[in-house]
Amino acid sequence: MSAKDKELYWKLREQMVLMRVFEEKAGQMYGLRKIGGFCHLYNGQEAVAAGFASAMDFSKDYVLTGYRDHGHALAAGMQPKAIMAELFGKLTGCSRGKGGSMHMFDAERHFLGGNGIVGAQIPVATGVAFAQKYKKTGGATVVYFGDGAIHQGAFHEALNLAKIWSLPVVFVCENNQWGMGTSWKRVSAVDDFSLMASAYGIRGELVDGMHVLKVRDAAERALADARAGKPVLIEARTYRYKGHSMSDPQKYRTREEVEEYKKQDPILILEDIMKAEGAWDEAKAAAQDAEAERATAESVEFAESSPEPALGTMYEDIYAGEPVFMAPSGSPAGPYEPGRI
Amino acid sequence: MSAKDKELYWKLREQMVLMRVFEEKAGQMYGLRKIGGFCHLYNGQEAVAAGFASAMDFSKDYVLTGYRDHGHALAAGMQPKAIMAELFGKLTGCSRGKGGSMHMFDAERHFLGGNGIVGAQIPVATGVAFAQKYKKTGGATVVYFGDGAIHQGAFHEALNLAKIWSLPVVFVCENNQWGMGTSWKRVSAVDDFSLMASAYGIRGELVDGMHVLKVRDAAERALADARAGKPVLIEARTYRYKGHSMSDPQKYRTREEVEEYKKQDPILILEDIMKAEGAWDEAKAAAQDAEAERATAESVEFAESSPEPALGTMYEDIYAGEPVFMAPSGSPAGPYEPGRI
Amino acid sequence: MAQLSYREALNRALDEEMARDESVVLMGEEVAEYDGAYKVSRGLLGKYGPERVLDTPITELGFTGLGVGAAMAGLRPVVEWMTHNFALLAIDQVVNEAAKTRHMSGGQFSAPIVFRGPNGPAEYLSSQHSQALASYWAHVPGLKVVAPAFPADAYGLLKSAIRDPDPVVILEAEMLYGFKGEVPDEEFITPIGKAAVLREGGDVTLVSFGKPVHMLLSAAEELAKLGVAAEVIDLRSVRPLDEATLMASVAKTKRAVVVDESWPAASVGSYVAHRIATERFDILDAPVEFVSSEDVPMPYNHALELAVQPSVEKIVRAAKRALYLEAKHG
Amino acid sequence: MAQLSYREALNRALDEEMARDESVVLMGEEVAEYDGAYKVSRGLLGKYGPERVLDTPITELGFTGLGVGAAMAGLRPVVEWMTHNFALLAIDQVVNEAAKTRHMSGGQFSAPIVFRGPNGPAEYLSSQHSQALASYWAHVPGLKVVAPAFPADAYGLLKSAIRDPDPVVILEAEMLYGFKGEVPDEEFITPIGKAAVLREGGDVTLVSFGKPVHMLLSAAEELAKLGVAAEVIDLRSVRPLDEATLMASVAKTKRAVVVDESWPAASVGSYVAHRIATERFDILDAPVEFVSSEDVPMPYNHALELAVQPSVEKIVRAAKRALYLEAKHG
Ligand SMILES: Cc1ncc(C[n+]2csc(CCOP(=O)(O)OP(=O)(O)O)c2C)c(N)n1
Ligand SMILES: Cc1ncc(C[n+]2csc(CCOP(=O)(O)OP(=O)(O)O)c2C)c(N)n1
Ligand SMILES: [Mg+2]
Ligand SMILES: [Mg+2]
Repeated sequence: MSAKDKELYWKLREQMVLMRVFEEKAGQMYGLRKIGGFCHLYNGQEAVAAGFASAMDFSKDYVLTGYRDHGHALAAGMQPKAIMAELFGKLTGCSRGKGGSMHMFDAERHFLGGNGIVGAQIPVATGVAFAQKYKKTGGATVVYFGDGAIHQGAFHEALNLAKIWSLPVVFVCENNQWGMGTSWKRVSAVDDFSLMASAYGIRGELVDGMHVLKVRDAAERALADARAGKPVLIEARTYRYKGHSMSDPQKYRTREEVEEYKKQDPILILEDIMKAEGAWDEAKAAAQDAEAERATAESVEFAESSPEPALGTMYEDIYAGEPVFMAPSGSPAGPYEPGRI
Repeated sequence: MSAKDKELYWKLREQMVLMRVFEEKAGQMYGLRKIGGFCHLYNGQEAVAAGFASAMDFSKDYVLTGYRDHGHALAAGMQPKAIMAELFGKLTGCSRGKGGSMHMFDAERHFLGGNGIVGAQIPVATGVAFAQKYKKTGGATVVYFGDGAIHQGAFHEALNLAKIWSLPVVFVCENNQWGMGTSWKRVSAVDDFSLMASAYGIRGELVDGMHVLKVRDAAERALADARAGKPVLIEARTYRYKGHSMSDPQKYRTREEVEEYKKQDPILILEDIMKAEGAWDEAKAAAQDAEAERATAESVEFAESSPEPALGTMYEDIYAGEPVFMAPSGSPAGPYEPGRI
Repeated sequence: MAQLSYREALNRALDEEMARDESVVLMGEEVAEYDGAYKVSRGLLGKYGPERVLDTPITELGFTGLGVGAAMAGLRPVVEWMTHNFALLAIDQVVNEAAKTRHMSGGQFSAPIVFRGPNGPAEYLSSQHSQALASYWAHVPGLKVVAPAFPADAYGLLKSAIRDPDPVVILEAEMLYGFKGEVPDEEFITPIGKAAVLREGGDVTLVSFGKPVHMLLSAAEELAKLGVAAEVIDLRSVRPLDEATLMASVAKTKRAVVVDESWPAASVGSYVAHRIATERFDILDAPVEFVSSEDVPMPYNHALELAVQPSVEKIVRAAKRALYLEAKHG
Repeated sequence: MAQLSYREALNRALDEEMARDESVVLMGEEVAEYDGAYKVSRGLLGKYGPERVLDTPITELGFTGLGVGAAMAGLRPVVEWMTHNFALLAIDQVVNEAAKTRHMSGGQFSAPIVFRGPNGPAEYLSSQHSQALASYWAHVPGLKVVAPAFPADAYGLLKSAIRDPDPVVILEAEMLYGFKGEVPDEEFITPIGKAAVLREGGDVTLVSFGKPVHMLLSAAEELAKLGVAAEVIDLRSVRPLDEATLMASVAKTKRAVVVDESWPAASVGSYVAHRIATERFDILDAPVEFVSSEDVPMPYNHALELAVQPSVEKIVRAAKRALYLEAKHG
């Protein structure tokens, strides 16, 4: 195998390990009440984010996803520090403590969120692709959504728009087989989402979402199509290890089911391939693991020591320039002044 | 041919002729300003409403459509008088002058409207089918919508629901090839809507919507499937002769295009078949035509001579029992009384 | 008399109404096998089966519209929105269909349906998940809108709503689901459109609906320590509005503080404040005070999100302003 | 100075802004080949081509969301809703995306987009097509909301909206599209958030926005015949609200009539009435009068639909009540 392939393998492993370690830590921090609210972990699905990210060109491509966004944010190259600080609600968080777990953003890394409304990111992403085409940037947009989200009307409307306007967008349904406590099979008319592409005259592809190299291949094909003005629908069949969010007791599935899927863990699958292809290096793997642990620990330290936002920041990041709020307010941050517009 | 077939042919012709004559008259009345607002005529599409209605059992089946609803209302057996009076905004109208052209309703004839929001009737109809199944009535629901409406998210959500819950509903896309001034081809990802059925694991069928017998056959098949819990998507390819509504100058298409379609007029097609099959009777046809004219003229007379609703009726038909309005009002109908709840 | 949580009270109402009337069905995301995202429907699937308790796909517009159609055809659907935030996707079916069905059909059809779910901020959820959307429903003729603050009202109003011949929207509060209170053992219903006077007092009227009602009670306690007797009114129903009870109170106290956890503009709270100012113009001793949430999207940071919302402290200060015990923006 | 119709003024603004800034695109149902359902975009397709003037499928949620994404990625989309009634299908993308993008991203992204189209009743359209939905937008922080009543403001506010770095909703009025008025030939913009005093007077302040502003002017004429000098304020912008201008007027007149063609509860009008009652409590000589549409879905019958809406007669009577020239509900 080529040095380039080898490098790719290690890069993919590095990303997936970082996601895994980061999410485990986020879960711990949630347990310690450093993080609150809904916190949706990505464990088990790492191959999807890593595989796609490896095929993207973040100088011109964009990515959007739902609320299960930590992994995608890391894959886009966002700093663990900025993500963890956001989870802690700190001013140094990527969204200044305004967004929390569901709303990671990074303008520089072309990461457009983080969205809490199931399916809402699909039309928004289609609009990003519209702008890319309009401005002839050569870029494409990748948008992730779940097996639950695919039933939303937003999906249907966006795919039709993408096709008739030949937009450079790749629609990726991360079918982790559960939408909260609902098995995808109970609420889906079809048992292969990639078949839905035919309703929009576009190409559909089902890919093994636990196999990062297969994901990467599919991503490369899809991105090439998208850049040529041919939107694509990918179903990445995967699995989520953790509860839907931190507060999910998971009574709807058996421990055995989860354990079964963990045997096809995306990191293990990649490691097996690396071993089989002679690309494995125990020490290098250990170093990667240690680096992931270090970066994650550093992110916690950073988040911990970062300042809380002042109360007055509640009025920031809403309007550009002079704020234009409606009376009354009379908050601790300072009373509303009639005429302050 | 059997006497029963003959009878059917005449019945179908009777309905289509009545629709045609009624709509021509509605157009005239609009010109005379007896009718206002949006008035969407059905001319050219009569075979769809007539063909389906002939296959339905209105003792247990239901029908819903959009704002282009006069033809469907007549096909369901609604009285021309009640429809025309509604168009005139009179108290004797089927909706007491509240609804107008877009909102015909008839509880007895199982006609659930008449809907002005493009696509909104699709989930509503799916709910009617839900109730039919729940109550084991053996009935099915037929819902019509246009080539424009099919792109709405409501379509997507409803079809998935209908399939997963095995609801007795027939989705009929009346593709009259124009959504206002937009050719369906410009805004549709596919060139055969019946293909979209596969995204919902249901049967799809494209039928010649100008051929009432073919429509009837498709309707019988679809209703049989629906009654067995298998929803169906039908595309009825048809054509609208008039403008989108009365105020449409129709600059988007040529006169020749319209004339071309008029050569395949649904009434003419049926008449040709009747003639070929020896079911034709000139005198009977003339009598049918005359009866349609008479019923329509009567409907105008009825509408004309019917009373205007009193201003106080504005407060009726909103809540059951005692009205519960929010202050202030102070209208000519009588002032709002605080505490009147 | 049993102590029930708000959640249990809603559950009991659903259970009783489903037992009473076969035409009542419950549908929404996660309501069946998962027992509801907030466990309001616990046990109902087991009791009434999958024909009557239905997990929907994530299709707010679709299943809301489906509920409307089922109601038109004779059922009594209860549609659970996982939260009101997501109901923005379904608002067309509520405003343009459910609320207008009776009207557009000249009284021939109706849509006796209940839309319910948590409304308003919970905790640490940022701006898309923390909106108090009462005004979107209260604005619309054809709907009724209730907002129980106590388990007994949650029970009684949900039962009323299910039996109501018109569409009813229920605003529940996630933060109240665990709140316990007395609920009589015998069956009862709470009429829609009647406010409750929770505490009598002659100095100032405190009025709200839903979760902030509990702040009113605490504020009244605080005010009592200052020698101020506050009357506390829980509107319970925001459409229709029980103006009779409200105006009678202000006739007595001559001062009012209206609290609404939504944004200030075009809100239920500002409407109520306007109505009081109009109907009690002649006797008001001070401007009607209005405490709303700040006019900002909800931040995730917890200190910020608390500061954004009405609080006991803000209500007390508003009451003191109304009593001229504190400077205008003290 | 040219006499332009409201429609032509909007068209000129679109045209100039598209010429000025390549990132401005226009999309919506029928905006291109059909020149717009109400002909506001007449000629723009020919001038700017199908890349910049786009006919969308009937997918309000989809193309509104697409516009938001395009705005986040650097364009300046103008999204036309054929009417605001249909925007109920898209409200999630406005409230949960456009209005919150800047906030949720901690200021990193913004959505400089314009949503526009006719709002409020036209004629003979029944209840789904005749709703005045200003309050749904005015409620929401993160948005700006304007409602021009005259061609010059339609022009100036649309230009401002397109250049604004935040999402702006424009409430146009179908019944005004043909209304002609003077529009200066030289380019100008009308700032968002500034009311206009259309007529000065010391006896009573009449205030509204959008179409009913014309009724205020007629009412002021009627009142003048009775010797009453009415001051007429056109808010122009309902979010933000120019409280300075409004309160200065009421400080002078001590009486106010607020008019809003929407339903009364949780409306912009009731909010404005509340604000006046609060800020001018000390000097108001009469309760703030509020004339809204009736609290009913719009009927099709024309006599009924006219009776449902505010009218010059109702406004005059309200002003007379405020001046104690007429009994309370005379
Ligand atoms: C419009 C909307 N409806 C409901 C919810 C509540 N909700 C959050 S996540 C979720 C399940 C989504 O499942 P899926 O799309 O499969 O994504 P996954 O969580 O598996 O990544 C639901 C119902 C929401 N956030 N937005
Ligand atoms: C949600 C919504 N969007 C837009 C409109 C305006 N409108 C009315 S009819 C129509 C075209 C519909 O075309 P199609 O579905 O093909 O039906 P047809 O008129 O051809 O019968 C449009 C855009 C509407 N009434 N509702
Ligand atoms: Mg999932
Ligand atoms: Mg059509």
